[in-house]
Amino acid sequence: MNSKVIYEKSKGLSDFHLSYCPGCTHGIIHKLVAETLVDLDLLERTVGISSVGCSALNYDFFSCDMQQAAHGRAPAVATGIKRVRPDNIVFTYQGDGDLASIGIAEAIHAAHRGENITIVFVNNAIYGMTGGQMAPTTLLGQKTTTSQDGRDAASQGLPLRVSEMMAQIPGATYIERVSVHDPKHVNKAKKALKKAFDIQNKKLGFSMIEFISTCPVNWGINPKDSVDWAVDNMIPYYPLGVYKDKTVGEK
Amino acid sequence: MNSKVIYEKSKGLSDFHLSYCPGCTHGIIHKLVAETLVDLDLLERTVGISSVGCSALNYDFFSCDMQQAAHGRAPAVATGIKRVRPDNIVFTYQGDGDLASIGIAEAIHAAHRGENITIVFVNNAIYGMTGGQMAPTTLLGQKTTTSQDGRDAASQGLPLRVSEMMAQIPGATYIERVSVHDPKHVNKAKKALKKAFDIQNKKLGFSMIEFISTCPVNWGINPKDSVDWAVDNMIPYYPLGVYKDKTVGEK
Amino acid sequence: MVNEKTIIAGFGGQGVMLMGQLLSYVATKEDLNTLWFPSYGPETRGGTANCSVTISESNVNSPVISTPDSIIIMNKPSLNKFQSKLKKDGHLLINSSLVKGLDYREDVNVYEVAANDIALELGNLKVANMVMLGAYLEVTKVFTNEQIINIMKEKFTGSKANLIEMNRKALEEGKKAVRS
Amino acid sequence: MVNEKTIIAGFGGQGVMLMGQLLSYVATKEDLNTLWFPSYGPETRGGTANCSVTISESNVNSPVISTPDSIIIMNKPSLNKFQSKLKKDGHLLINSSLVKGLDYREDVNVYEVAANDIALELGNLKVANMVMLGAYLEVTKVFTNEQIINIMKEKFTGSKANLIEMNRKALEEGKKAVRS
Amino acid sequence: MAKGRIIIDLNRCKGCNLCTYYCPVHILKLDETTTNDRGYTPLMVTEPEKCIACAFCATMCPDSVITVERFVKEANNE
Amino acid sequence: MAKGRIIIDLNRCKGCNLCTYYCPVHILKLDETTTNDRGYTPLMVTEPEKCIACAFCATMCPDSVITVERFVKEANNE
Amino acid sequence: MSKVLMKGNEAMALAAIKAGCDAFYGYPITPQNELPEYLSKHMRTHGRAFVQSESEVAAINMVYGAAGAGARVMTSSSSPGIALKQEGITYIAGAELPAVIINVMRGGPGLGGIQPSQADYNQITRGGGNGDYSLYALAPESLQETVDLIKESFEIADYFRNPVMIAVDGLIGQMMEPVDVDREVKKWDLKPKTWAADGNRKDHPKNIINSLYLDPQDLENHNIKLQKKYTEMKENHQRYELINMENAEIAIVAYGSVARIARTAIEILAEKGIKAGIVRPITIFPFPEKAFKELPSSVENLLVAEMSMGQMLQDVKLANECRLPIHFYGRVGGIVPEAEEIAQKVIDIIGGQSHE
Amino acid sequence: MSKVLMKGNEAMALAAIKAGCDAFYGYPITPQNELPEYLSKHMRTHGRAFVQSESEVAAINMVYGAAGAGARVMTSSSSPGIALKQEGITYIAGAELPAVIINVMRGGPGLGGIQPSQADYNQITRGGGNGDYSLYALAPESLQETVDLIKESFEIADYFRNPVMIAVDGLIGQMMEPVDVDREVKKWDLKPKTWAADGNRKDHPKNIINSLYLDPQDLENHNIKLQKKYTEMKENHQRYELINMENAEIAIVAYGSVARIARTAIEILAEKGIKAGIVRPITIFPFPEKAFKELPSSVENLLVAEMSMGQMLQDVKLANECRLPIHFYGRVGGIVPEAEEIAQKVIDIIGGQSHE
Ligand SMILES: Cc1ncc(C[n+]2csc(CCOP(=O)(O)OP(=O)(O)O)c2C)c(N)n1
Ligand SMILES: Cc1ncc(C[n+]2csc(CCOP(=O)(O)OP(=O)(O)O)c2C)c(N)n1
Ligand code: SF4
Ligand code: SF4
Ligand code: SF4
Ligand code: SF4
Ligand code: SF4
Ligand code: SF4
Ligand SMILES: [Mg+2]
Ligand SMILES: [Mg+2]
Repeated sequence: MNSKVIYEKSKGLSDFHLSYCPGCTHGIIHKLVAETLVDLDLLERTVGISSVGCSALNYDFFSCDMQQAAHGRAPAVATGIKRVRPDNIVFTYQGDGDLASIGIAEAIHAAHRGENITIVFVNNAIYGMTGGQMAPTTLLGQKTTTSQDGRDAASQGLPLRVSEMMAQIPGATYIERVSVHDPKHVNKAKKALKKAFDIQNKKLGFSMIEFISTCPVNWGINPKDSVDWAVDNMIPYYPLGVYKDKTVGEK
Repeated sequence: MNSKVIYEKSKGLSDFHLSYCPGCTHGIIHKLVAETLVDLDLLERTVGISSVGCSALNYDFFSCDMQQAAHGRAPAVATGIKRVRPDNIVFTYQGDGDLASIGIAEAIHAAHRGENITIVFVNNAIYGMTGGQMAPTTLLGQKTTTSQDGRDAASQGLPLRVSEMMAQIPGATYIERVSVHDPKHVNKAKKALKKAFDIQNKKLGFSMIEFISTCPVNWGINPKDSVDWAVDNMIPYYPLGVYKDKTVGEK
Repeated sequence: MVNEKTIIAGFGGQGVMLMGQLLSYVATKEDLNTLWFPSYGPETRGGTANCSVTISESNVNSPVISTPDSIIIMNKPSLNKFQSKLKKDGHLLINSSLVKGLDYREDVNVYEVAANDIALELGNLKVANMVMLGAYLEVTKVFTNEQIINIMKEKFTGSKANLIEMNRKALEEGKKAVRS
Repeated sequence: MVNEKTIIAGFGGQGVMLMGQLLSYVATKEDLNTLWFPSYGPETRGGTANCSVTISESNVNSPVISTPDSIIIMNKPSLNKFQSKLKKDGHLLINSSLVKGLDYREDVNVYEVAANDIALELGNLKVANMVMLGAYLEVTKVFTNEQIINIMKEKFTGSKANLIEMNRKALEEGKKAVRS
Repeated sequence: MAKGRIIIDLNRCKGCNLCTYYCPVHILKLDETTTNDRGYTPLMVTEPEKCIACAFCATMCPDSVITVERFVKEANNE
Repeated sequence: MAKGRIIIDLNRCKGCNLCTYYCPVHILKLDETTTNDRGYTPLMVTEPEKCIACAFCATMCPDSVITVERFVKEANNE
Repeated sequence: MSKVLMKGNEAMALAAIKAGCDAFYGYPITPQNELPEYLSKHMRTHGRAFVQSESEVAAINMVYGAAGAGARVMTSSSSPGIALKQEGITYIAGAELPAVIINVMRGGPGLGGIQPSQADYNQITRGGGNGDYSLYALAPESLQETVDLIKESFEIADYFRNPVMIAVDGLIGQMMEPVDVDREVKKWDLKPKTWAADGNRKDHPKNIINSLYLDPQDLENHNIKLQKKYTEMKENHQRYELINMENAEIAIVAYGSVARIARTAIEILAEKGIKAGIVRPITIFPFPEKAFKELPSSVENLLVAEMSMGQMLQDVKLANECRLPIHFYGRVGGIVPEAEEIAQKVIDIIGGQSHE
Repeated sequence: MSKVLMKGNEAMALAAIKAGCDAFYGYPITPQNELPEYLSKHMRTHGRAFVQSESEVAAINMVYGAAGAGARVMTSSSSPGIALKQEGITYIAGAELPAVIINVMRGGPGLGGIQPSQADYNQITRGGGNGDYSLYALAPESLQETVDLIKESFEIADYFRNPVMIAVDGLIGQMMEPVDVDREVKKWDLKPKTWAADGNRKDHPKNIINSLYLDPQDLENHNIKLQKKYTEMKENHQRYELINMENAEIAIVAYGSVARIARTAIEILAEKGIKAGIVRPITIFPFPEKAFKELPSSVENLLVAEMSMGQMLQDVKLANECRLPIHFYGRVGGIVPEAEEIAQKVIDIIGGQSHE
């Protein structure tokens, strides 16, 4: 009997071992980005921007050109590149600390200017890299090293919904929130990424895909339970779906 | 015949002459803030934050304690104060360059944390202080010194609607957009301010009042025509109204 | 050898900066060295403004003029600020429409020009600066009116071009005001 | 005079840091000077980790231990990294469950302890570190098991308190492993 | 008859003309015959007797130049 | 009969157990008898013959450890 | 009080609480995370303020706000985070506000690494922000000294109305040592903060906190006033320690962790019969120039040892005033020099092998 | 080409266009606004990129991006804006990217004022960001020199793969002078940017732009490599001018606008029979130490004149190596010293009236 490879490591990924903890869904998201760039045949003219977070080292993981950006500033770096290389594909890969906290201004203004870039936004409701501090997206009651009794609305506010907020920006073209908690959603997430990169390739403007992701280590639960926790706790507060799509005629 | 004073310079203002250009509506907004603080009897325990913009010098104009903040950082300064003086009233006074451009992160995160402060946001669709550069709120086609052929969507994006965006922040309590283009609207604007400061006084959280304002000098039209220009051009794109009011039971 | 150092001072909006720039433009055209430098008062808006212009055949060094050869004073506060700097026997040109009732130094040449009044007569208050500039040219002879007008023709395009005739008249009236 | 310099090295997750900290806690309690210092490998996640512990009656100066008196090696990469630093006649304690087939220096005292295996026998792989610590205490005699257990009682509260008994056994087994 | 009157703090006025536009009875204009200490052409009232004390002018003045008084008839006329 | 098979890149595996959970036919588990070069307990297949080549395991593996092959019947059976 | 074993970052946090710090505003960054983490838990129980800000920029501006309102306030970060705070720091200095800023230095430039370093010496002592201003900068070598100086730094900041920088490296942040957190520290003679814009108009007339002076003469006067303060620091508040200087042939100049390592180095050298001393700057601004005037005539060489490419060298050269030959030994990027390396360098120098 | 009268800010903008600057990213701030304003209009017509960024922080990170992609890129700002860029600048230096940064200095600290100043000397020459890095920093005195140096600075930046800072003050930004914008400047020997992460994988293997080195040994090696570059700058690329030095009794050390004022001062002094020369640093990093070795023996005193509280003094002291007495004259906060003041200071010194 002969056989056909139906799934293998993407050519969009290098041979480096990913630096993520076992079972961290950052890895799944990396695969999707890599596969999408390969599928759309964009890899050779893509520049990716690593941000600061657990994914800081992913300049080694993607097999396209990469720049490592200062914490929160990836969309500015992407703007800098895209404006001088308008025919390239430029994406940023940013965590929720990076994008929603220190870098919210840069994300908003890239959208505001309608920069023709794609943001891959990984929301794991925590600062993974620095050991589990509270993020703007940390849920109420969630324990982190800087909300040790659980996030408390009175002193720490209510979790920020980034896609909802960014969808209000007139300059943004496409914003969707996805999850990678099972194969079906992984495939849906990939479709979203494809749409985003396709929009960029067609020069239709700014796109952002928000991924609900896990942090088994800092959440203190195993990888599978982490996925379940994301489904049970994060998705209700961060509903999946398309938040903005100017390509279907919406203003 | 006797007489009764029905309108006079507010005690909330010092005797300094305002540094604004003739007919600039910054002055009207100052009066409203001052009057509101007096009416609600808050002046003695208020700290105001001057930002960087034409209003940078207003630490001299209000008769309460004042701090001058770095460009865009007034909400952070306000947070710093309010957290150590929770019983004081703390407000920021910020232009659209200050708040919507360099300071958008600080504004968003003050709202996100639900800081119990009030932001007075003066949107005049331009950088007044520095000589008329484009602001995030500059309208499409509007000429400024950095959009000399008029703001162009393709390279400069679509104008940012700040109140709409901030209304999406779960932590914010009250957000309204007002205008001061005639006595009726001035009075409405004052009501909005009163509501905002009242919310703060009752410790109900974050409030922001966005004012549609003019910049006769950098718009290059006289004060009255400026007011008309604001009505004809700004208000259609920046509709007046309450964008968020958690005090009426909305989530 | 040409070596003229002039300070021009007034309210923001009186066209003080332009007067100086025109001189520097002409100087550049004539292949002279020149340096124009503006200064605004501490008031953010509607305050005082002044500029320094040096025109010289040799290199211009310090951009700051400590001892001007001439000063053109367009409003009251400027007189107090700059009069003392003027070199002995220098030219003090005063917009006497606005500067009234003040004392002048005795060791300098004073020229009072009712520039605002003259400009209003010409039909546009805005050209008061050109009236003063005309007076200045008459006194110092650095350049001719024609040289100024030629530069204006280069620089003023579009709607501003229509104003050139008015400016020519203003320069002329200024000259007259000090000639008489 | 007590003056013990120890380096403990292994994978992140093997409890290497805790071993060192426990020694420093006891030292502090005994009014000795002590300094504990951690170091993580360049890998962000799941890489190697080590800590240095100095216990001394006199002041502790350099936090960096150039020539340790003892080293506790919990995994293969650490042996290569630290073996050469050990002082002549120093103690080299090896977790021989994981470190196999490598060469040891001849001028030091080598103690092989199958810590993982012993821990698994005790029912919890996690206490492999305590097995090694027990062995270390037996060899160096800096402190007694009891001193370590007392500190654990102070520091381990809540659910962790239940593990103390297991740790006591692990320490004991570690001692035995090098005694025999 | 005037319902009230306005008092103008001349040196604060910047001659911006906003108040004049909003006065419903059109009795305000700039006094072109003079300039104030800061070089501005200040406000003047043309027909004070027409003032209805609506305070629109004062409300719209950015520089708090205008004080508005309303005449009140007293019970016992002192 | 197996519809396909998976190939495990043992040294990339981190033993996270995600794939095992998603395998619809429950034929994946960690091989507790060994550790790979980086200290992890790697994946193994218990009953390869049950594999339906759904690629769920590979899809969910964060570390691209798993290659999935589907068996194809050829027209002329070489 | 008896000593407790604490991690540097936590000891620093506790020291701030003991000093009456009213508020902490900061943003996570390695290797100082245990500091805000500790405070996130403990400030609230003490009724104090803790905010994890959205960024370092926000943090330092929150500090500016609280300091202006008269509170005792602290922030901490590590090298790139401190770079982001430069505008805020110059505002705080310009507005003459007291604040304590901790920099747990790591390797640079850029994102660099996360291991210990002293490569922010210039950033700290020359001011990375705009304008003529200085921070009072303390560089302790042990946890006990760190705790003591942090406690005193709130007093110093209030006294000078100036930001105080605590310059430590990742070693001090991460190490554990026994400390007595209740040791008495010097109390400075402090006046009530009548200048604070604290929204308390019943007690005082309107207060303004500001660094804007549009009139150049005002700004020059303001600068002259600031400069007097820095001169006062330089003249009367240099701090340093001279170690083992009697008959020393060479003085090692080292601060912070490197000074500790140098202590071991001079022991090694003593065993070899070489007499080496240490000049240990405790303030790096003002730099302890006076220490160099006090060196015994036996000292024939200076060796500057740093975890940087030689940033302190300039200050040593200036203080030395061309008297003694100066040598340099530096390790960077997170590599901590070993005592043996420093000792060897001394041996090379004395044997005439090395010239900077 | 004939000269045209231009405002400094606009001349700088045009110089960048002439130098083939592909992109400008900046945020408005006085007194440099005409620079971005000019470019907002003219970059597009040249098919180049112009973005008014949301902040200085964004601007410098856009510069980082474009530089990493191999473009010639520039930003400009003024003092507090430069303070905000410190993190971005250290990243650019750390990742070894070429970029041109203009600082049109104004008075500080904090918001300060908007008048001319040189109070960012430390910020520029000592690096306000974290880590061991340096900028190549040029300080022209006239518009012609500014234009020439900006044009060359793109070459220098590319050559060293290092940011170049153009340090001018508000005077140069605001003044108008005739300039020839087409004057030839030195072309440096440049290699193709094969290192650029420009998304052009057809020409080269994958490129990475990065300043993160988690392994301390890698980071130390990287630092040693960087340091070699700075040493090369110091050894071979100091720039300065010695003016009127023959038989001079005193040398005035001054850069930028102050050097021009000093030129007038020495004329005034010459009239009084006093021979004064000028040491004019053109690079402030590397500081022109060599100039001081070339001073004639007639020079008996040095006078440092600056628009700061004396930030350049340290470099002069270091370069002077304790040879000559050093005096200082500084004005700050936007006050520009007059030639007469400097001349008077010289007279006082020569008469023995002044000691720093
Ligand atoms: C200017 C600056 N501030 C702070 C840090 C420290 N830091 C590194 S990663 C990180 C947060 C990462 O969290 P997130 O973006 O959510 O990514 P994750 O690790 O969760 O994927 C922080 C605060 C830094 N490197 N630089
Ligand atoms: C860090 C920093 N960047 C830039 C500036 C320059 N600046 C001063 S005011 C201003 C914009 C003001 O515009 P806006 O906030 O809209 O206020 P307006 O003057 O229009 O009322 C800018 C960019 C500054 N002072 N500080
Ligand atoms: S710390 Fe969390 S987010 Fe980071 S790699 Fe580990 S599991 Fe993933
Ligand atoms: S510049 Fe514009 S906003 Fe500023 S004071 Fe003048 S009119 Fe008002
Ligand atoms: S109060 Fe009313 S009627 Fe009287 S002047 Fe003012 S606007 Fe006119
Ligand atoms: S609105 Fe006020 S400032 Fe304007 S003209 Fe009227 S009184 Fe004067
Ligand atoms: S391909 Fe499907 S059936 Fe086969 S091992 Fe993977 S998950 Fe199980
Ligand atoms: S999901 Fe991947 S890494 Fe995790 S156990 Fe399975 S094969 Fe190994
Ligand atoms: Mg995260
Ligand atoms: Mg504005």
